[in-house]
Amino acid sequence: AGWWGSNPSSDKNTLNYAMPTDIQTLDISKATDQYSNLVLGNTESNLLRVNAKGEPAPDLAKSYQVSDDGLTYTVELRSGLKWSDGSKLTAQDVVYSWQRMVNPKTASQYASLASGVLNADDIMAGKKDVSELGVSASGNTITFKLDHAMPQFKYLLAFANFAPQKQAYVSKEGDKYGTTSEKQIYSGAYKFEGWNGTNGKFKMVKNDNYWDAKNVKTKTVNWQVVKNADTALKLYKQGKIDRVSISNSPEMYSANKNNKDVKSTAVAAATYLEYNQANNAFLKNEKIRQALNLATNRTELASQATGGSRDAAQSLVSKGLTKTTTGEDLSAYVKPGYTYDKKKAQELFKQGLAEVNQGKMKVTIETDADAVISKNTVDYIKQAWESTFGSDIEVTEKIVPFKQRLKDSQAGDFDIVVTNWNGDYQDGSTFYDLFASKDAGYNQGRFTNDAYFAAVKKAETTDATNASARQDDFKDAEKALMEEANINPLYSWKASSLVRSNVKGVVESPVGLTLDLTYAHRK
Amino acid sequence: MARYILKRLLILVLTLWIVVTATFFLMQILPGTPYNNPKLTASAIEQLNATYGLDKPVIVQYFDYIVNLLHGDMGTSFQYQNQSVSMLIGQRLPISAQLGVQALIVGVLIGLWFGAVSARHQNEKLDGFLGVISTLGISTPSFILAIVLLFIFGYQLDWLPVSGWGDSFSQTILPTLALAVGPAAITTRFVRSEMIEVLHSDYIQLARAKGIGEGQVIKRHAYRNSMIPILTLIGPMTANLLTGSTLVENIFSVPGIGQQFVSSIPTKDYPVIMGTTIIYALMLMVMILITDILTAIVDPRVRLD
Amino acid sequence: MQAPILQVKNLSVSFQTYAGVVQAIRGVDFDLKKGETLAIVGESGSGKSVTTKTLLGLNAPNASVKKESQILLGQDNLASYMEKDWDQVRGAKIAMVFQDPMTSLDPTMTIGKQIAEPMEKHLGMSSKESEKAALTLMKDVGIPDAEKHINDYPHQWSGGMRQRAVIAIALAAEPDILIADEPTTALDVTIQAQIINVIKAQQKKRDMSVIFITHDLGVVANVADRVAVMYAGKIVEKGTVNEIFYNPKHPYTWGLLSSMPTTSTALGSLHAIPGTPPDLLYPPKGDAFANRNDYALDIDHEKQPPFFKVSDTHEAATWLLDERAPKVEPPMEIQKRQAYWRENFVKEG
Amino acid sequence: MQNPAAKKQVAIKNVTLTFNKGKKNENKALDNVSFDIYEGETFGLVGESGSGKTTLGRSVLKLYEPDSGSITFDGQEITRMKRKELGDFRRKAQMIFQDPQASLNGRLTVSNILGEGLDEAGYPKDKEKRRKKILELLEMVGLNEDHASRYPHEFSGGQKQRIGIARALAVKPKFVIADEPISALDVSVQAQVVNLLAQLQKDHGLTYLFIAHDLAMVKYLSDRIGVLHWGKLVEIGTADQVYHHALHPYTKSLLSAVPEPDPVKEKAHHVTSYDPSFEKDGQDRQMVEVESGHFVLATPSEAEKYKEKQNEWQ
Amino acid sequence: MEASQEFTLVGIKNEAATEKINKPTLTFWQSVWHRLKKNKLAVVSLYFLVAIAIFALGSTAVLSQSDANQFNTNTGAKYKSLPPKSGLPIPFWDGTGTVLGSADKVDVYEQNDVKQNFLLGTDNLGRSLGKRVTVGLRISLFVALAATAIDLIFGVSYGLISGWFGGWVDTIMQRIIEVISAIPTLVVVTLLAMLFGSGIGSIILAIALTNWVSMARQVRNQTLTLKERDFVLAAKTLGGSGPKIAVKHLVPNMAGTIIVQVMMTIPAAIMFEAVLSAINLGVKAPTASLGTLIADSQSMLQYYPYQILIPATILVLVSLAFILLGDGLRDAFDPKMLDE
Ligand SMILES: Nc1ncnc2c1ncn2[C@@H]1O[C@H](COP(=O)(O)OP(=O)(O)OP(=O)(O)O)[C@@H](O)[C@H]1O
Ligand SMILES: Nc1ncnc2c1ncn2[C@@H]1O[C@H](COP(=O)(O)OP(=O)(O)OP(=O)(O)O)[C@@H](O)[C@H]1O
Ligand SMILES: [Mg+2]
Ligand SMILES: [Mg+2]
Repeated sequence: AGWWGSNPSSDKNTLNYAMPTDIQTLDISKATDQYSNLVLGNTESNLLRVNAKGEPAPDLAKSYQVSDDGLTYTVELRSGLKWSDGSKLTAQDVVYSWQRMVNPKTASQYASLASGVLNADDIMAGKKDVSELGVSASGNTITFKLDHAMPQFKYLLAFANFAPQKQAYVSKEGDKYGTTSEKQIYSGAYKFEGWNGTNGKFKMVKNDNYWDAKNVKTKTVNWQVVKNADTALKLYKQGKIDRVSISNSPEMYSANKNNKDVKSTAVAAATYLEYNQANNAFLKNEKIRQALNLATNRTELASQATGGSRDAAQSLVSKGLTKTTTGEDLSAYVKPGYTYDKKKAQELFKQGLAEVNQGKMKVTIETDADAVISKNTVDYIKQAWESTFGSDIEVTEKIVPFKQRLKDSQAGDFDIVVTNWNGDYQDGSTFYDLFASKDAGYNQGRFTNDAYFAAVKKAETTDATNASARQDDFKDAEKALMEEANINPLYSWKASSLVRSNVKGVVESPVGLTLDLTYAHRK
Repeated sequence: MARYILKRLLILVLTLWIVVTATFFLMQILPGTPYNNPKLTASAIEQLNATYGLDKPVIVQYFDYIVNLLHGDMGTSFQYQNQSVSMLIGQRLPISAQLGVQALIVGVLIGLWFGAVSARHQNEKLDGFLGVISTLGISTPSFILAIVLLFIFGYQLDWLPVSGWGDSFSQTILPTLALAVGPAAITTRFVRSEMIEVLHSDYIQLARAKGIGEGQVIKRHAYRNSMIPILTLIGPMTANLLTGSTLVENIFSVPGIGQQFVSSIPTKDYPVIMGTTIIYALMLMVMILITDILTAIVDPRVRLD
Repeated sequence: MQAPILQVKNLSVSFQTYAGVVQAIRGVDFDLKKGETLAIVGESGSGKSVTTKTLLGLNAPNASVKKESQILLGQDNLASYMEKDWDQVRGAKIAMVFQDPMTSLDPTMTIGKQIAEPMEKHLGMSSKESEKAALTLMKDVGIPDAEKHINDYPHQWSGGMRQRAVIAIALAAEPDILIADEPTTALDVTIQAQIINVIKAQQKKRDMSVIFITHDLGVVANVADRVAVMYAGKIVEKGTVNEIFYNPKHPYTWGLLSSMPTTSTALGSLHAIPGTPPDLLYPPKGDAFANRNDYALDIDHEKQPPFFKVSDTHEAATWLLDERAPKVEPPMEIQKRQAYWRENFVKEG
Repeated sequence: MQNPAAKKQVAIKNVTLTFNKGKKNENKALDNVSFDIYEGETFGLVGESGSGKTTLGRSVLKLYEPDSGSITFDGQEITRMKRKELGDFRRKAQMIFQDPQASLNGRLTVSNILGEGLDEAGYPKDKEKRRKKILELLEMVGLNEDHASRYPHEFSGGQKQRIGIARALAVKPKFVIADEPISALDVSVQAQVVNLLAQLQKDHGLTYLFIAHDLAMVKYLSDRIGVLHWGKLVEIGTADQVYHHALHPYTKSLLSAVPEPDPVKEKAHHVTSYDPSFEKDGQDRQMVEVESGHFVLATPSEAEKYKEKQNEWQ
Repeated sequence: MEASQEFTLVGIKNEAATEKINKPTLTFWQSVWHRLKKNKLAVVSLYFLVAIAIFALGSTAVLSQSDANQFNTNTGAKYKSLPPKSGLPIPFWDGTGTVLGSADKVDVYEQNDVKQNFLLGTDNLGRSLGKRVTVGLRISLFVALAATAIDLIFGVSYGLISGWFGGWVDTIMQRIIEVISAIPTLVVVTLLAMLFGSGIGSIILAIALTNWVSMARQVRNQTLTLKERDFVLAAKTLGGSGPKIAVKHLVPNMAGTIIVQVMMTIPAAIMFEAVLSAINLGVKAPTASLGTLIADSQSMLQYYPYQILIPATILVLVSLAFILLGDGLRDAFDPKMLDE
């Protein structure tokens, strides 16, 4: 190391980071990918900001109140807020951003997140005007009116896509809005600079107009796009970047997991198999599904196929998403007891096959081709099941591009599909709502499980404002899910990274803004 | 000459139109929507389709596309929201072009040198050695070579930077090398056989009979005659470079057009796919046209008509 | 008598090929005097080209010249020359005109430059001088409007014109010897006549010696002072042009002369040499011509004949000239020619 | 020499043929050519390279389509032949090619090459019969059984040419076009082939269109000779008429350029040069019969001059 | 008296001998083989390819495709990524390697308590790399040969038709070729592969559809020259029909061109299969081809280089052999050296 420049890992004023893909847009309403959101999250501020404890705390907001029925949120802005160009940041900017998000003309792919705010769905469908959205400003106060209680709503107030936008600026830039770092103004701790729309080197520079600028210690955060994970690792080892993910491949994880800089954080993501219970005769059979679940050795899977870079699943909800009222990890609290039992699996499978009476079970398992791990996973499952059930089963792998998998899943055009679900906020419902009913958008296997549906419904309605009752509802839901073997949870994600030990104050979250550098600095 | 070029340009435009049409309709058959978000609902997709005009009949979309294309507008990327395809390509093309041109120049120069040496030492050890080397160069796909170079010079020896573009010239060395080996190998083989043929020709015999010395014979007569046909190779080599660069750019994280093409395939970002295809086809055809014109300029026998 | 300017003694050349060793030239002797034209005739593959290319050291890389071969140009033995020595000879002392004018010129260089090249090299001319000299030379070999065409490229010219250009190149450095290897075979008879005239005129003007290779006896009759007849890598008969045409001694020469119809040959009376030439990969042990020779003696099939002297200037390699050999009647056509010989030449001599 | 009662085998009338018509490199290879070939004769065709000899020969065999004019064979117009008639015609008219190397498919053995002709002639497939027939053909051209299983590249030029002749003879043709059959051959074997052609004509009553560069050979072999220049026939006559009493300046120049293997004559030889520019003076020229059977391309006034000259000789 | 007997006139002793050919008869293929033999590299390549072919074919009897996908799902990481072990003390082939995360060289087999020796090691799921490479080679060769066969049939027919008919038929057919070759092959191949979905069939089709162009071009050019050759005219004057002449005269005389072209197409197809795999359009997992083996182990380069270097080397060697053989054949078929 050191051949190509000095070691930057000791400069107190700067931090250096890398991201694995290009940024796609700086349009606040349109950003969908993790890294555009990462940039926006660090350069734009929202009403709230998730703190190190995982709780939304006031940022642009001075304070906020929730009505008892959970249907009205009232937020008061700090005074004297400014955009990076020096202009005033007002409550109207917040309202505009929400309106812009749901405006069909904007064509935001994330518009549905606002669903639940009064009239949002109708506006998105073009039935009502944006001005009728349940978000309004008066003076320094913004009022949100909801259709129904949404325990997760406070997280939306911290969500990058809802950060304030200045209408005058947006309309001035028109088509060019958010296409380069020059075509955006910033309300966060940093201003974004040096991005021309496609390049891979840019930086965040301290925003002196940020309300809390005096507590922002870092002057510059340098960023570069490094697509090759091995390259990024090398850059870390050369001291050129301060953080690098090692979960990219099982080998990379194994090779570095003992490094003293390793830091693992939860990721609100889980991988599970969906069984198509609508049109596959075998998978309609509960015994067969149970047998398949029992034949899945999740610990071995996590170790062999992911090399330990993922944790074996114990429930649908991912590990580390959020805590229960007693401070326990939700996933540990709700776990229904998935096990590996080869004998019982074989037994159940025999019975199931007899019930179906269509001879050998031929089944296709579909996944997308994005990562080595996905491929390893289906290879493992195929081998595991075939070695458990012998010639009674024939598993075919179908590895398709991401888009194709999405389409097949949504159209129900699959037997078994490997689904990776990334939660949107730190609440169990981000997982349980997936299968809220037989026709719920993400119940792609189209299963019916009345006990489960009832439990989830209860959590969203009766118990919406009662946290401890809700977590018990979730526990019931998990149990119902396991009993009927509607899905097969495989593993829960975690992000393992090497992190420069002299960098302090970074806030990492399992969802949303995964890396918050607002108060990050080098010691 | 002017008429010829005009005629060729007309054919070029016609071919381009067929290419555009073919890819456009091919795109329509491909599965999936161009939106990236798994969280989109069916109604939201409908909404989006309406916004992007994807709900119109295909034929109307096609004509819209052609009309826009004639105005130099290749549409807006789905993946890079709001970014116009022309801008995306405009920013990335120079990078790929630099890489491609560097590789082509390095490759062709090496090839000319090796080929000439090989031909002059025909059937000697050196010739055999260069022959094996160049064959090896042809039989190694550039992405495998890229991986090997990366492994040796990047990871093991730590001599050269392993990724990126635009910070230092040293970053361009490995990707250029990975791409240059193909052209170098092809040129070597071609120059060798061409030169051997020329050295056996009657006019070289006559030149030798003049007594101007073997060096002069080679310099004044053999070189030029065996170099001219190399021009015809540039077209196909450009095509190979385009293919190779997509993967090589990916491996070395070069933010070029090839990398973008590869990433636009799984996301079905078809404005980008189409734009890239058009640009590729255009570059290829222009390259062939240029080499044809160059050939006519340097070779007195060739007349354009 | 004048000493010859070139003497070839016992020249043997063989080629290494995939199939084996081809003994293309098997002991050739001849000499060339100043200002004379020696014609070499013989059928395809008999070694005419190899012989002359050897004189310029231009043989293919797979050729090897036997050690005892001698090519004496003045005092120098060219047969022992190394590659670098040849440059003094080529173009300057011996120059060559090749058979096919369509392919003999560099297609990418102007004709003027190609003519000027040997002048610059051997006569030390500047490029200006050489251009002027090239122009003069072009006029000499009968290129009309030379000024207009000096910067033309070869493809713009017809075959006859190109052959003139090739001749101009050969003459450029004022060589002592000009070798013309079938310079007219690829051309029409009318153009052939013109080219022959050009060569003859230039030879006279420059007092050059010419080796003229052809397989057309008509051309030989026109250009030659002396003639060497080759067969299967050897010279079988040599003599002055009249001796060869009117008093030939070798049955192969007989065959050649009588297989060409003249305007008066009646249908059905044309003599044909039977069979095909030998394969030089497997040279026969006796006379190579024996198994096509109606006049072959038993010994011809066993032993190669030596040269027998007919006159000071005339030799032939055939056992028929041995005193032990039976008298034979040559073909009718030859008898006619010999009659003409006796009438017109013997008396004078 | 010419027997007026003899039957016309081939009649060529006003044939014009243009290559690459309408393109930049348009080339009028034949321009209003007319002449007849009588049964049993040898018609010699001479002219410089590119004058259209090959084109003419191939047109007669229906390998090229003329733009205008007619070619009849045995009274039948060949351009209008139907499939079956064409099959018959193919068997009656055959060709011998200039380059013996190129005219034989190097991938076939001699017996296969000859067999192809037999197939087309509908010869029975019986193996033994076929072998005998092939042997017969080989012997006809002076080759033997040994050669039947060999490939063309193993033969010398003269032998190859004789194989080509045997192939043509396999279908028992009546009319043979020999397109420079000897110009690629060595002097010593040219006579073999020429003698063979003469012999075959005698034995089988063949009619020849003999195309050659070598005027001496043409004279030796032909009954009548036509001289072609730039796609136009400039002179036709018996061999003697054309040779000894050439009238057209082109014919004269051509004859004067032919070298003779006779040093005394040759050294005194004078070549007449020919200025072709008058051919392009725009005047209309027709074939004029200056003497029985002797035609020259001329304007009426030129014709008068030619006739005068003709009379002088007589 | 002996001497006078020698001088008796005997003429041509043996009539037949005048036309006798001394050389032994060599068929076209014999003479090609004869010349090919002079090119050592080509001969070595030929033997190598024959060996590879025998190996690939022979292995089908003992090793099925699914055998190569087998591994034990319940042994944790025990069999994962074992280095090649020959059982002999050969460096780099003795089962020693570093365990990820440490720098020491150890006998990984011993450490993991593995009794079996894997000649080429195992992959990241613990599957035998030897088996996977064997099957991969088989599949890659199959893909290449099948694609080339389609190519051959289609390209040759296309070229023959275009060249033989000439005129406007030729013009149109050539324009089509021009359009196709104006689109870079990668674009065509990816679009096609996306259209057909991944899998052996579609890869074969995608490769074949892009590669036939150069075959068609070559065949057309050959047809154009050959159809003017005298022996074709001779066949015409004998009354042969178009297709008959094509089969009997044209194709055999193009054999050299076609074979050389095939020798170039096969490695191109093998490489394209690999390129397709590298962008996830390769054969269906878990089936291995050389391409997927290379693509899938790209991330392994730093950790277990043998996993990518072994299939890559085999791919390069096979391509190399085909190209060298092609070179040899081209010289062996050289018309300048043939027929004389
Ligand atoms: N490079 C070579 N390798 C092998 N054999 C050769 C080579 N060059 C010439 N020969 C052989 O040498 C012999 C003499 O060839 P040469 O060219 O001198 O004949 P030639 O008399 O000039 O014939 P032509 O009239 O055809 O020009 C021939 O048998 C020929 O095959
Ligand atoms: N297939 C063809 N396409 C275009 N032009 C042709 C073709 N064949 C011949 N020509 C041209 O037609 C003219 C007559 O050619 P042809 O071959 O008939 O002459 P030739 O008298 O046989 O000449 P040679 O003595 O050289 O054989 C020439 O200018 C030639 O270039
Ligand atoms: Mg010669
Ligand atoms: Mg001709």
